[in-house]
Amino acid sequence: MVSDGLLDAAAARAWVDAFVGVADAERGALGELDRRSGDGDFGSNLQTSLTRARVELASATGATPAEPFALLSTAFLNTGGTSGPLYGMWFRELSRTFGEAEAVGLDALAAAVAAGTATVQRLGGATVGDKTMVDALAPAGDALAAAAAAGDALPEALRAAALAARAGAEGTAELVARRGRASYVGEVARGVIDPGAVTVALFFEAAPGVSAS
Amino acid sequence: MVSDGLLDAAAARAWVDAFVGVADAERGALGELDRRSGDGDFGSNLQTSLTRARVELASATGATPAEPFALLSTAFLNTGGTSGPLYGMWFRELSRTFGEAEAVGLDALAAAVAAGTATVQRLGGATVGDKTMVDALAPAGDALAAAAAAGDALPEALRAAALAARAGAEGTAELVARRGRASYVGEVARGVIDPGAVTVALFFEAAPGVSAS
Amino acid sequence: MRRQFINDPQEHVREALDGFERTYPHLVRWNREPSYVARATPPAQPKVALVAGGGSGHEPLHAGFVGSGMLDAAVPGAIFSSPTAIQLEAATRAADSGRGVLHVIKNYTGDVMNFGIAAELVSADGIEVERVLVADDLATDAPEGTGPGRRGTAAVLVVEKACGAAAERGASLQEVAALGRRIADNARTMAMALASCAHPGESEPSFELGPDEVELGVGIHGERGVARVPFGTAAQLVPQLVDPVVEALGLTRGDEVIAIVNGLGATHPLELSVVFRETALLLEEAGITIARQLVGPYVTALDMAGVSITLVRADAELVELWDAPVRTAALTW
Amino acid sequence: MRRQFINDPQEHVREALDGFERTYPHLVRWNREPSYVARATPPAQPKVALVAGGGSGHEPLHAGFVGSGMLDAAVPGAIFSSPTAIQLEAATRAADSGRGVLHVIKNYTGDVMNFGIAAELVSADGIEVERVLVADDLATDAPEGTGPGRRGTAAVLVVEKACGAAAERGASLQEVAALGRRIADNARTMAMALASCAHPGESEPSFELGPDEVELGVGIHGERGVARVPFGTAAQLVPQLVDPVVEALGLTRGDEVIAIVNGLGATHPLELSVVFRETALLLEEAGITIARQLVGPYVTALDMAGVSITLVRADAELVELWDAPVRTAALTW
Ligand SMILES: Nc1ncnc2c1ncn2[C@@H]1O[C@H](COP(=O)(O)OP(=O)(O)O)[C@@H](O)[C@H]1O
Ligand SMILES: Nc1ncnc2c1ncn2[C@@H]1O[C@H](COP(=O)(O)OP(=O)(O)O)[C@@H](O)[C@H]1O
Ligand SMILES: [Mg+2]
Ligand SMILES: [Mg+2]
Ligand SMILES: [Mg+2]
Ligand SMILES: [Mg+2]
Repeated sequence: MVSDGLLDAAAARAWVDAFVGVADAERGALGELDRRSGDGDFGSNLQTSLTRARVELASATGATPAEPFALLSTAFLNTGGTSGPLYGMWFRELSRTFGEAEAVGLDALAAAVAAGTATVQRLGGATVGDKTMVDALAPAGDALAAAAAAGDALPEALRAAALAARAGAEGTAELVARRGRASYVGEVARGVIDPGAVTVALFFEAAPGVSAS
Repeated sequence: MVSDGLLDAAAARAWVDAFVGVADAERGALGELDRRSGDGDFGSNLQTSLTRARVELASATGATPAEPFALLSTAFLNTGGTSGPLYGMWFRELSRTFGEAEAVGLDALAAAVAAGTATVQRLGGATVGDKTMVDALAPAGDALAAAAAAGDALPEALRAAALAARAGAEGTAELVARRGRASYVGEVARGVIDPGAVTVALFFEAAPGVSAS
Repeated sequence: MRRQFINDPQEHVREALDGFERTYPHLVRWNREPSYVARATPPAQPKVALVAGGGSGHEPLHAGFVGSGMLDAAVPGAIFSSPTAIQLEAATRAADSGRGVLHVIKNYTGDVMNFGIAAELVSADGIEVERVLVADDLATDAPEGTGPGRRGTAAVLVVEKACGAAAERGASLQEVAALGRRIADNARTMAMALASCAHPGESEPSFELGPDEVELGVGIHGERGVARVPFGTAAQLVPQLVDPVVEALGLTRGDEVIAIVNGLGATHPLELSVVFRETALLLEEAGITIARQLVGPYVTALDMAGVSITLVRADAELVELWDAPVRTAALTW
Repeated sequence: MRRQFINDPQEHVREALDGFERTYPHLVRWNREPSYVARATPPAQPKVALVAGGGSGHEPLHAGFVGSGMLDAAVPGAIFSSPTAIQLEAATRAADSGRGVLHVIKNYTGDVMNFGIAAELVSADGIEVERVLVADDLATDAPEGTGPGRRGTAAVLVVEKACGAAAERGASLQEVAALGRRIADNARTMAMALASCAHPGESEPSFELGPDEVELGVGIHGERGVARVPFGTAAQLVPQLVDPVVEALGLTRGDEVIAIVNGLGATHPLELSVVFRETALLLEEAGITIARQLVGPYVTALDMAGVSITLVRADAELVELWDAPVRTAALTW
């Protein structure tokens, strides 16, 4: 698991399963946020991805930590909307960075998240402050990088990332969207948290050892 | 003219001109009859034919009695609806029967009308009593044939034909249409004279010497 | 409320013909007076000529089918009314290359009469004319001799395509006519509308339907159909067109057909594909093979929302003629 | 009230694709999972492959243009929304015959992103991808960098046709891409609607117009346009589409264009011909030659009543590529 400072295949799978579970439980609330700030389809886009993720994960071999992220990636890339492909590419960078390793450490995780967020920014063109998932991805990545530099243990680092992601997501309430469908509603969405960013927080909060703490 | 028992080119032309004039004057009333018993387009169909007839007649050479009927035929054949082509073919048989003759007598006229009416019946499939133009054409033709057999003079014969056509037209009021658009309204049109038959009466009434008498 | 791109309603058909000629100058030539559409280039060899015509408002029918392998001339009347005998006469004369002319006529009183007159006018000059009367619309089926008979609709396409191919190969007028009659005898159509059409320049549709009503057995002139049936899914509606046609033709397991799923004007390609799929599934289940198919707006009723389904009993000869090359505005292979 | 031939709205696109494949089995093959349409028969020689895609509801675009001389694959999303990256990836892989793949993309955020992702996914395996971004819709013109830029609409047809011809002749990926970009740079479109469209399964159109209003600058998704102008005759309306396009392209006397008069769905062929005639008269007057033209419903917005007019600056090379043989469901010559 993560006790020895490494994320192994089982831990990665547990993380992904936990995320799928909590995201599914929250999709109604997330859809409601998109109804208030975007075009309202976030919930159904998410559901499509998660349903497919369950199917994909059912045939996993459990060989590497990369695998469940790769399967999640495929599931999200199979979905329409803006969030699906961006999450899909983000998860893809995780799996690519992990490669064939049987277990990965904090350095690899920090590098993976940084690569994923860079890809999301390149493809979506959003920067921090645009009221998108990037507002949660970037601080989470920064927290991991800082923890890695400080030599922190993996569980601690994940907790820090989760807190940073949640704070970033909460902060989107005060922003006006400049990317995605939410940008068309402008001021109306001020005060509404960005569902894409919340989902990122849910992901890090589902990491092994985070919510257990 | 018709005084010597023959219809010459000038008389034929006068007949056609008189018909065009009176039919044009009556087209509003005729259209109204079709509105009550058919689909209401008889007036505008007639107008189209008469307008074109005037154009065609303007370039006539005046060489034969056949010519104005041939031009009238073309004008009517150029028109839509049911009445246009049937009148067109009726006038065509007149001009064909007259051929190149410089003047035609009662025998030729009776034969021409019989041929024209036969063509109308063949093409339209109507018989006497179907509440169509045939109800005026047939008795007019019979009157001409009877006059020819009796050795009557041409003007007399034309008067008899006009009277027969008018009586036939009036008689259509009591009939229920079995051909053409009027057949779709059935009983509703009982009491309404058939406009196509009235127009035939107008034609014979426009013959040289008829209304002058 | 319906609105159209139109200038003067009286000039609509003529302006459209002008635009059509400008669109397909390599295929067609519009004779302005009298009005008919002919091939831009006459056939290289004398052949039996095919002339079709009828009211306008059904485009691409018939002008869209003028070209090699199909029609030699198309004669458009005013919206929904027969062309005149003079137009038909002129087109027939122009199309004749010495081997006679086949008139392909949709069964409407005015069309039948005017084509008949045109045949009479040209026969005076020794031009031989035969006719094929297409009367495929089941909705207007009635015992022989009790009325004008079934209307002619989309089956005309199969007659024009197959006879066009036969003519191109040098068949005689009698052969082409016999072929056309055989096809017409073996073709039936049924149509339904979800919304009526409006005449150019008029804003009101020719009939109104309630939200749960479908007009069954509509023709192609905005006239009412023969029944109103409940609206439903494609799977519920399509059998109401296919089943009566299968029955009328007496089709049974092992038979082959050419199928036309025809849009009446405003029905979208996605819908037509869905309707064709339902048709194919029904016929599959009945063991009837769709040898060839045509799916699209080929015989329209202005902007009517609806479809017609035509089945034509097919044999190897018909399929082979169907596959022969054709090069027209609306059909090319 | 709008109604359609439809079963389950969720399955509408897939059922239509099934029907489409059944209609054109000799031309296309529908890959069910992930969903894309490919040629029934792969090209005999390795060549640059063309893949286009986008939301459904615009049929015949793009699946109707799959076939020799044009697209190798078309990737349909749900109604009015981008196909997924996985679909695009699979189509790109399937289409590649070793000489690289050109992505023809209409400029919409989702399309651009998903095509971009697909390119990234396949490039990991050494498949070379270039893209042509088509952004012709003048209505959404705005200064560089202030938004997503002009939408892509009917100009995509000219890109697909000409690039398809060049690819068929063995041009390299870079050459085909450069050609496509040059065409896209020289193409502009303007559209107007007389009535909006309704999503499959929905009875209400996406916007309502008064009897005297026309929606100017509509896109192809039922979205509102940029202005409402008074309804009028075709002669009054058409210049409002043609003039801005002529100006935006800087066309002057002596120039040549390819013109597309495109029906948005429910506009009848007679109307389209009348609109093309007005277009031709306007350009004639301006001394601009229409070298080639296409008139019909090629890029639709479901059952919207309206037209778009596209002009593409043409030269001898483009005209020659335009004339090259093509064999697809919606375009064959
Ligand atoms: N350009 C972008 N870059 C990054 N994230 C974005 C972008 N646009 C939108 N998002 C994220 O996607 C979420 C909306 O996703 P979704 O509803 O699936 O797509 P859409 O906005 O196309 O309807 C937003 O909450 C936001 O977090
Ligand atoms: N089958 C027919 N045979 C002879 N005359 C007919 C026939 N059908 C209609 N008519 C005549 O045509 C007239 C109607 O002509 P018109 O209004 O031009 O044509 P439509 O009936 O097609 O609208 C009727 O008044 C009748 O005299
Ligand atoms: Mg959304
Ligand atoms: Mg969305
Ligand atoms: Mg009438
Ligand atoms: Mg009438």
